[in-house]
Amino acid sequence: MKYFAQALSRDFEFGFEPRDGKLIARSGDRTWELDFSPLGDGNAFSLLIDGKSHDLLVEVYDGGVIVQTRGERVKVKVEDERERVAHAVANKQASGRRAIPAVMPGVVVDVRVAPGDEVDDGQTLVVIEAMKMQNPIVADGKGRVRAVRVKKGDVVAQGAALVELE
Amino acid sequence: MKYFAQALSRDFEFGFEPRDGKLIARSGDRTWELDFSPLGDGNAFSLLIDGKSHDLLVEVYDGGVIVQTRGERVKVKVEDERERVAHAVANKQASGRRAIPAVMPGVVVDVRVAPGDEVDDGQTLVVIEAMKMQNPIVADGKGRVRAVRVKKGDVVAQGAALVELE
Amino acid sequence: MTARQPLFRRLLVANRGEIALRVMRTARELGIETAAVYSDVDRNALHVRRADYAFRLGPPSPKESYLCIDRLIEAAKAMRCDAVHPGYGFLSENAKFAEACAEAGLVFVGPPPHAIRAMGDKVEARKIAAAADVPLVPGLNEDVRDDQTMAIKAREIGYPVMLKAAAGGGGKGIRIVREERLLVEAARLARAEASAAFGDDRVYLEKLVVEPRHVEIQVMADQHGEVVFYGERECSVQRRHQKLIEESPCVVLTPALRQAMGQAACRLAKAVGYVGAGTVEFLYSRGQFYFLEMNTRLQVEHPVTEVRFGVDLVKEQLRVAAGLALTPVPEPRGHAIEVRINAEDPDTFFPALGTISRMNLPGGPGVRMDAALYRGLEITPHYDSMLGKLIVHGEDRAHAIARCRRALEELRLVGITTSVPVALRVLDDARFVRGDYDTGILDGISRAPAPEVVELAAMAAAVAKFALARPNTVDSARAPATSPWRLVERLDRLGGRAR
Amino acid sequence: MTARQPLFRRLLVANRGEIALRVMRTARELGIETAAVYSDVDRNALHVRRADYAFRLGPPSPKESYLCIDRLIEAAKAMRCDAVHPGYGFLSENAKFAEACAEAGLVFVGPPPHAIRAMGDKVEARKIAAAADVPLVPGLNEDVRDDQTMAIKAREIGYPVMLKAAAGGGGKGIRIVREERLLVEAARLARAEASAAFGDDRVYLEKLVVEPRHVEIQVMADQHGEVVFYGERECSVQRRHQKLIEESPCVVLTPALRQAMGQAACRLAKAVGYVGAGTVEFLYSRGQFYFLEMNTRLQVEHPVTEVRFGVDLVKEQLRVAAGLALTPVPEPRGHAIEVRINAEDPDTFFPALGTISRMNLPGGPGVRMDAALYRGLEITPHYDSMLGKLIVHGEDRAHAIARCRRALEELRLVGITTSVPVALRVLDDARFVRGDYDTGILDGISRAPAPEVVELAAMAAAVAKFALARPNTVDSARAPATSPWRLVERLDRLGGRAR
Repeated sequence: MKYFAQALSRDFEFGFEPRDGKLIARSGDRTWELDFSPLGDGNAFSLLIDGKSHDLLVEVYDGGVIVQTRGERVKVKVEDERERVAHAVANKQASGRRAIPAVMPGVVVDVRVAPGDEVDDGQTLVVIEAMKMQNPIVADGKGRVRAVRVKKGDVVAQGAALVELE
Repeated sequence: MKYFAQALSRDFEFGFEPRDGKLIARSGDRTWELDFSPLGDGNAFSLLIDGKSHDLLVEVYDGGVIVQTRGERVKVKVEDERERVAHAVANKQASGRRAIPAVMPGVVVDVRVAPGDEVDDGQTLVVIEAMKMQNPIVADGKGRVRAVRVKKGDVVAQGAALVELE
Repeated sequence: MTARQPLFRRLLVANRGEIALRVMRTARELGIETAAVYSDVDRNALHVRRADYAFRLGPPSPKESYLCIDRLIEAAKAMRCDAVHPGYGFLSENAKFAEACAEAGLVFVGPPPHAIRAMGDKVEARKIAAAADVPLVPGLNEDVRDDQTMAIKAREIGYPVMLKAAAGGGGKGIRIVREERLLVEAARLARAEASAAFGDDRVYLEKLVVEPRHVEIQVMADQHGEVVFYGERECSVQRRHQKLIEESPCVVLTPALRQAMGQAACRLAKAVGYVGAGTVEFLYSRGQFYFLEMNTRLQVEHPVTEVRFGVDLVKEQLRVAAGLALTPVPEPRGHAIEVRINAEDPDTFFPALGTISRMNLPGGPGVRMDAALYRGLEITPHYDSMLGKLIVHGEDRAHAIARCRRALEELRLVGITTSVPVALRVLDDARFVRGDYDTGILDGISRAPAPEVVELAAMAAAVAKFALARPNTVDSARAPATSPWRLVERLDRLGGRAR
Repeated sequence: MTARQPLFRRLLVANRGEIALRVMRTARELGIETAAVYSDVDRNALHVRRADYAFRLGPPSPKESYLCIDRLIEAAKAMRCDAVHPGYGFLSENAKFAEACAEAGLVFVGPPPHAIRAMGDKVEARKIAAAADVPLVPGLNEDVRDDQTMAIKAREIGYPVMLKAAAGGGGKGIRIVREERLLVEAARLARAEASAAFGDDRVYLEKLVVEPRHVEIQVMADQHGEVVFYGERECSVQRRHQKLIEESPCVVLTPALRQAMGQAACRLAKAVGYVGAGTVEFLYSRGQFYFLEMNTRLQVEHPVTEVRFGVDLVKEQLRVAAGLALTPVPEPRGHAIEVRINAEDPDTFFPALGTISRMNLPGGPGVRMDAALYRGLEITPHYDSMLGKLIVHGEDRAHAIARCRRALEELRLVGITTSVPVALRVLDDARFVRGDYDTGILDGISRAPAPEVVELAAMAAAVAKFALARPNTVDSARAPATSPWRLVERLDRLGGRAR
């Protein structure tokens, strides 16, 4: 079975195969010998790739995993062949609208638009306060406000839809 | 319900009672106001006793809990009223024999006695090696060897019965 | 030396997080009992658990807890304290709090109220600095509330200009304006932030110095009129006007310039009748330095000075507060660097929330970690995003940089996004390594990991998904007692499969 | 300074645990790649995870892993290393290993084989020391295998006597004999331990010096015939002849005595053509000092010297191994104390096993932690019981003691019994605080916690049982995401109840 990973807009494809007590990884015409050793309750593991040692930490987040190594932190979406097929079908139903999400969690301190408003690229839609900093959330392009999902005083999670544009 | 605790051969008795959102502890004619706050997966908690702060770690071991605070580590046996009655009944069935336990985990490197041997107080029965140190396990008094439970090369856990004396 | 008779009997630490813990560490070493305060979300915080006494202030909102003067005085009285250390942030630069402590018979470990007030008002501070012959950045010494007048004044000073909160500090409430059309909105946001953070919406205008380096002098003054300085710290690596990396010494300072800045800082401290630890911040640009502001408290980055001089500044603060004379300033040794560990997205610098589910803190030679982290700690939006500080000490700057890199690579926090990747990229940056940088350095730093790191992460995620779904392909004898297979379920849930 | 061209390309660290990690930290700071080796139980150890490369040696048994010269040379070749650091213990004082490295074209970071051999044989070492005018303890310069002859010789020297492994070091294989009737059994055990630990069962007899203090000199020699010393370390707090607490400077040493001991140590190093880091151990008693042995490796307690002198001894080792000249010895500053954290029962000193389920390591000013601990680490009986070391640096001895106490109180390890309580009681002991102690100090230290601590523990256990069984009596809003109620089940199981 093949595994597909996507990280920072790059696509990767890997195959894995146990052989003589070792694990062989393959990507295109490259191969590696792996030694995978989990520890803790599954959020850490040691991976030797051709004898090179990597200490890895893994967190599951909405839609993928976050991999940490030597101070770097990379979000990866990973799926196997079967899942890829299933996801492709689901994605066909995606609509044309777009939601402007909260790029950080915080408290809504100002809502500057109402349904029906025409907005410009970069126009402030909502202001969120987090850790004493006020952060304007702006339109990602020209458009019309279809719906406003929050009101002043709301506490919003990261990624929560604030305003729908069309 | 009363709680009985035994630590380093001292006996303690406590009663607890929630009152006005606080927890009152009582022992004899002394009382304290407690604020108990667990964290982690139950192996740590913060306890305020009349406003005095204690950071406590708890491990369950065979027959009790180990409480850690500010570098000290105390083994405590704790039971409530109902358990105390149940244990008292069970203890009536205790036998007269005694087992000499491994005071540390390790590998048995020598067995010096056989069933039927008469032994003196302090006589070496078994030698256990752990972390490169050889440690003689000695008789706790005069007696006769009833059974030898280990042989050379065995790995033994702490507290495991090595030799039975009578 | 541990005094036989402690300097104080019991110290209220009117703060939270790493600084509360750091102050308590010194107090404990001096035989002074420690008293903590906490808001409801901080009930299990390390500063509470490591204190001798603890007192609940109220709900998480700072106004109802760590900013509530009445509750803090009540806490000090209930716990029978005789002194109060304010830490940094919160009420540390609030003259009313210092006064309230004095009225309650508590020794406030900080400068007298009039010095806090004078330096806390940025307009007033500039006047005093000018009178004390401390060089200033060209700017406007008053708040202008009329939009049109402000626009005219800004044009006079010349763009780019900065808007700064009069009551501000620590970079909060600062906005840069590069064009006139953005001035009004920026002023509005700056006032709103200033109002929220300090309860005072006055802002003032200042010229933006080009290629500025942020260099500050650590001063310490006793109650007998003596003032000394502990060299400088360079704090030019900043994002969103918040410092990220600090170092000492500053590579571009000549001994003569260092002496001139130090003496200017001491003149200012004397001019306001200063007592205790304070920091005089300067902008340095092309051989010139300009007074920025004076922070009338212990600074976040004070450990940089501590490791280099072999001194405990909190201990000095407590000694001075108890009326003792200053101790002599030791000779500095080697080079020190501090990296702030912030809970924030390393790309956008937005604050991040989360719960720490696993952590490994760095150790070994020349490494100090000041943090109040523990497994299970939840990072909430109520307070500052700084989780802690890594401080390293090396024989020279190159050694300190290498050591800092090594230690940062050792630091692991699962469950929270941090600024560590950015700090690592700064330490690798050629300009930083040369020492040839200014406060704009972060603009040119890559926000993305190296390509090979991305490939490694992709392979790691894929092999984890593969191997954890097939426990028998990895040596199960090695698996620890706590099962790692919980991840399988979570990974599978992502994949839409149910088992 | 970080050399542009690293001293070596890739360093094999032929060890495990905290010392392997500590060596790698310096290597990384010097731009040298690191290569780890591991036995099966150490697959997930930090020294493996933090290395650049890793190689499996074999099963847990030391003979099949960390003591197996052939496998180590194979590892060095497979990972294409150009140098080998042996750490301490294992093969660090094995001349054959040093020779095998040289034959394989690897630089051995340690002294030449002839120096290891000469100092490793305690009988030979005493001869060389005597010739170099280094004072000796009265004793027997040869191994005696005949029980009767040994008894006669012991009577000549006078009881109490010590039996020491000729190939020993680090206190292993040492037995004190106070009466003749115990001599034969003690010799048998000593030979068995010596054989198991060093593969050499020779033991020799020595007079036991009264009220002895263990004081040692850190030397460093380069390949150009220069030898320097970095002051002394006092290591008199010992249990089972294993050091527990070390400090520097030694309170009873006068400058003249320090100089005399340092020069004696340097003479010995020169006499054997020494290269690299070494420690000359002395017994000090009432103004006199006697040569004990020379350890031809980095010592466990080397950080005590490092923090006081502001030096990295592993860096010096690597520089010297690369052929560079010694760097000047800096002036020492303040006072340093190290506490070893051993997995052992604080009452009986027997080794303990377990799995670390929660940990908090100390931090803040003047604190260094050298350990390779992580949550989930299993302590097995295969290797040494030392888990790590806490090192503190203070302005003077009283400050260092207070800081050490503070830091030890911060250290929390759940799942393993440690020697920490004993160390805390030593730090509180009046004789230790006065500096008036000898190697017998632990005999007089209480093994039991204070009565109020016992009562606190009893109440804590009781309230935990009460409150955790009644989740509604504690504020559930505060409870963290991971449920604490698992403990309830375990506590209830103890009580015999099932839910």
